[in-house]
Amino acid sequence: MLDLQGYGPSILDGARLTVAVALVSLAIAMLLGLITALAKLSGMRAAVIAATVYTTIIRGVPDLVLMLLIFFGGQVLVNDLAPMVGYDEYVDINPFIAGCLTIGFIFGAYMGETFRGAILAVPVGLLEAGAAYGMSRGQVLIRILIPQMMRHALPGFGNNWLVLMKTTALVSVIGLEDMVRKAGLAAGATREPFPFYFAVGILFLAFTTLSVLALRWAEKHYSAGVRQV
Amino acid sequence: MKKLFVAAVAAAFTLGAAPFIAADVEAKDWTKIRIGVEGAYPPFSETTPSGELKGFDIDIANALCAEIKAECTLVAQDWDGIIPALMAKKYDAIVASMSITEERKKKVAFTNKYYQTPAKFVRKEGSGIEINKDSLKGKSVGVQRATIHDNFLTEEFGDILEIKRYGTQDEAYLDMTAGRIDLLLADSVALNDGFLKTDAGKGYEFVGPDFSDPKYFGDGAGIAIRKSDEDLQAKLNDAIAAIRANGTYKAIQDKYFDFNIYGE
Amino acid sequence: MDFSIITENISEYIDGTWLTIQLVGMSLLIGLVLSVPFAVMRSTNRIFISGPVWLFTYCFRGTPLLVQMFLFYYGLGQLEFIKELSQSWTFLQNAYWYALFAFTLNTAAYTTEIIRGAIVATPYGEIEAARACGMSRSLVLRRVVLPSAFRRALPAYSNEVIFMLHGSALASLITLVDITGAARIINSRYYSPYEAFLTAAAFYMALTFLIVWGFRQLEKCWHAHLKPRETN
Amino acid sequence: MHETASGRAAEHHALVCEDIHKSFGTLEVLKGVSLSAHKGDVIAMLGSSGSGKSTFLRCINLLETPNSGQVFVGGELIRMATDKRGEPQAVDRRQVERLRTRLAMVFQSFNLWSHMTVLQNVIEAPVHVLKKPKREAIEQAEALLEKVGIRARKNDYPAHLSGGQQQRVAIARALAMDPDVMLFDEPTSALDPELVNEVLKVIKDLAEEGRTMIVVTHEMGFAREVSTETVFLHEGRVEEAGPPQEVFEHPKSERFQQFLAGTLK
Repeated sequence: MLDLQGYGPSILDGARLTVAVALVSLAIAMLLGLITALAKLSGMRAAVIAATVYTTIIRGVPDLVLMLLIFFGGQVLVNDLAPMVGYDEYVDINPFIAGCLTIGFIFGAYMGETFRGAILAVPVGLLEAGAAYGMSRGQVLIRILIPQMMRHALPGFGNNWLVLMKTTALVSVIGLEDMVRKAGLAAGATREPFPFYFAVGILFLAFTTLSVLALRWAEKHYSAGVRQV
Repeated sequence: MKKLFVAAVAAAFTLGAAPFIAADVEAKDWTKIRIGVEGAYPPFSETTPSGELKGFDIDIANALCAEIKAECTLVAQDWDGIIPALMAKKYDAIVASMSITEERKKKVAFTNKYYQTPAKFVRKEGSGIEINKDSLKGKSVGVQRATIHDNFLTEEFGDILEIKRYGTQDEAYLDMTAGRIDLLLADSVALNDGFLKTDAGKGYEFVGPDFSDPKYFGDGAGIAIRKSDEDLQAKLNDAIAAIRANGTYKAIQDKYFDFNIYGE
Repeated sequence: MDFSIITENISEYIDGTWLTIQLVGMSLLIGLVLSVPFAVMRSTNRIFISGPVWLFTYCFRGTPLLVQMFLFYYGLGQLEFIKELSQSWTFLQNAYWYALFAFTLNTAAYTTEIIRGAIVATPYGEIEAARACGMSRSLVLRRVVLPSAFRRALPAYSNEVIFMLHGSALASLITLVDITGAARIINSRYYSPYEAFLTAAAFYMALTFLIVWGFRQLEKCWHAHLKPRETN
Repeated sequence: MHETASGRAAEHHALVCEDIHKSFGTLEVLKGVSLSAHKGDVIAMLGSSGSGKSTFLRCINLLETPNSGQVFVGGELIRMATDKRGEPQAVDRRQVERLRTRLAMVFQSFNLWSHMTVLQNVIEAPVHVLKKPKREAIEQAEALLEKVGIRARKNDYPAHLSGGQQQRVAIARALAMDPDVMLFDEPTSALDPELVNEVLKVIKDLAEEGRTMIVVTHEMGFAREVSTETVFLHEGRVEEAGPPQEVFEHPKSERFQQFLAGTLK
């Protein structure tokens, strides 16, 4: 069963890539999410509009279409633009980067909403206290706001992570050899799709379960110093 | 949380991202060539359980590289993105049984052909379907999206046939054996070796004539390159002629086929 | 941008939009009908009733829709009895039904959990008040628990509807020509990714806004009891 | 069971409870409480928190099932038995549902159905439980809302009303069932002090009409003025019971004396 007619190791290889895509995308999404949240809360007109347009587009367009657009269109765009800035060599966007960028881009919007809510949940007094002790705005942000926010953000963050992990299945469509694509290739070669897609389903279920357990632990951990109600 | 973040990124890179990310900046002296292939089009190109590529296209690509003394990297790419990816410089040449057609020539340049085989329909034995407008009416036919066969069907039979388009030829085979489509249209050799000769293809047969109208099917399969890379086109043309002359081509052909695949 | 590509092929997009609406609408409708009894079963504390529903939602929420769809479409197609069945029931040959099946079960799983959450959140006093009036269990469920749960579930459900619209784009991967399928055909015919996919994106945006607007109308009349008191 | 002396006596009462015991886990909250109400009786139940008075009230309409004891509503015994796990259960759910329509309850926290307007709250049970025609139910509901002084707000949702207004709606909702006995579970405890009187006045009016009521309350003045019998519960037992003039002026129990003096917490 684990051998899967010789394709088992290759699917496990794909599983490794799935995890890699998920983690890199998560990093991008968190960065974008933080920027988006801060932009929306900044009160600067241009920043607010840009962030709102961004989240609206993501909410309006399917992940698959965005992925195809960035993969097919993004490469053409980058290579059309490169010569304009005097860069003559070709720039390669491989599927790994295209996939991670797309997923990161999509979930940046969702993370943005999560972080925004979490930041609003931090009592203003805590920030004022920081300022009162002579911290700079940057220090208040990094030393107080972000650590405080994390606790409020954790449930939404966990949710986004679970959805993000499943979304990685889409990178198979743009030719990245994640476990879904490996299963597809094996299905085509053996003409027996069922066991391969089933195995991939089980692997996803395992990842989900592990994540849920880890998140439960993290929620306990980050509630340290907070009284249970 | 910051530590977690750093750890996540680090983990991701060690997990296999790193090799992909180095920006590829290469000079165009063609000592290194990256070649786009498909990987799901047996017997021309397929993926083994261990993830390696094999097939006629793959062997030809490697032989051509050896001939021009270039270091080759094969890049697998799904068919419907294979030309956009070439234009986006993801690789420099496509060796993927791509037919040389006028439509494609608007976008890319081609070398001379490296093989030529006709297209054919496949039906289930005993289904009684014939290739004429009456018999085909309302039938469903599977074809790979964005191929010459897709264009041919759309133009010639689009009004009477239900065309189902697949990302890979393998998926079309799966649906044929699942009984969801009545016919397949594809390259005759691909159909023969990739489907009819396999266990799954038992009980299916060719039907109808060979189709090779150059209007749709072009002048055989060639290697596609960007129009700007004329030097590479010349090199590859020379290399095709060379492996034809020195017997390498015949050796590869005999590995897969028992007939002359080069055509006339 | 070459707008002629879009205008010349607009009918492909319109046909695709129709298919998208059909798929999403049908799967949401059936999914919702399934999810209400599932949610009620899932809210009971009898493990042999709630357990199977839990397993169902866990599996369908824990795996990607793409994998579920492939499993149904290619996986079931491989099985002998499905092959035989589809000889007599030719509708089984159509990818549409497999996509619909996968989408329906997927949305049913998510909706079940949404409604269950809303059921569990029903203020207990309201249930007691209903029982104290002599309402039977089924009447309490029908008149008090579910109507108030539906109202609470509305915001989360509107998200689920949008996710389902997005998810339906996957149908294009199993030969269906929905909006995304139309875009892929156009892209491969003209090698023009911007025109093809931006047009698709615009169609989806329009549908999304329509959904958001629709739910806002629904919330207006359904959430009157949550609005702050009008001062006059 | 019916043929006991108390069973026969129960036929002449609107409500009889006999030797009610109730435990939660190992905690015995009621240790044998009995009570009977004739038609038109207003029984005020006093007691400090934790004395079991609310639990007793909830045992009457079986929101809590007693571990032992008997409840007769209009002479009819509610049949109870213990299930496999040793938990007490009503034998016939239909019977309980039927008898509950005759025992309307008003809760401390109002428990209005938040998704229904005031009017919908009041007609809900008459229409769907008693199967009254909707028009008739609406007419009746409007009269009742008029009576509790809140008809003008009939199309508002509960969340838009003050606590006192919500409780008056809840009383109208209970009245709409045309019950034999009304059960009030600390009806004014959740209210701001200035809103207490508007609710007490409504209950007082009902008492004067001759409604049979059991009122669990902290309002001593109200109990003294309105009730026909006052019952003082302490630690799950009846410590003192009798006509209000008697128990308030000559309390026999030491605990009740402490309670009245405000020293029993």
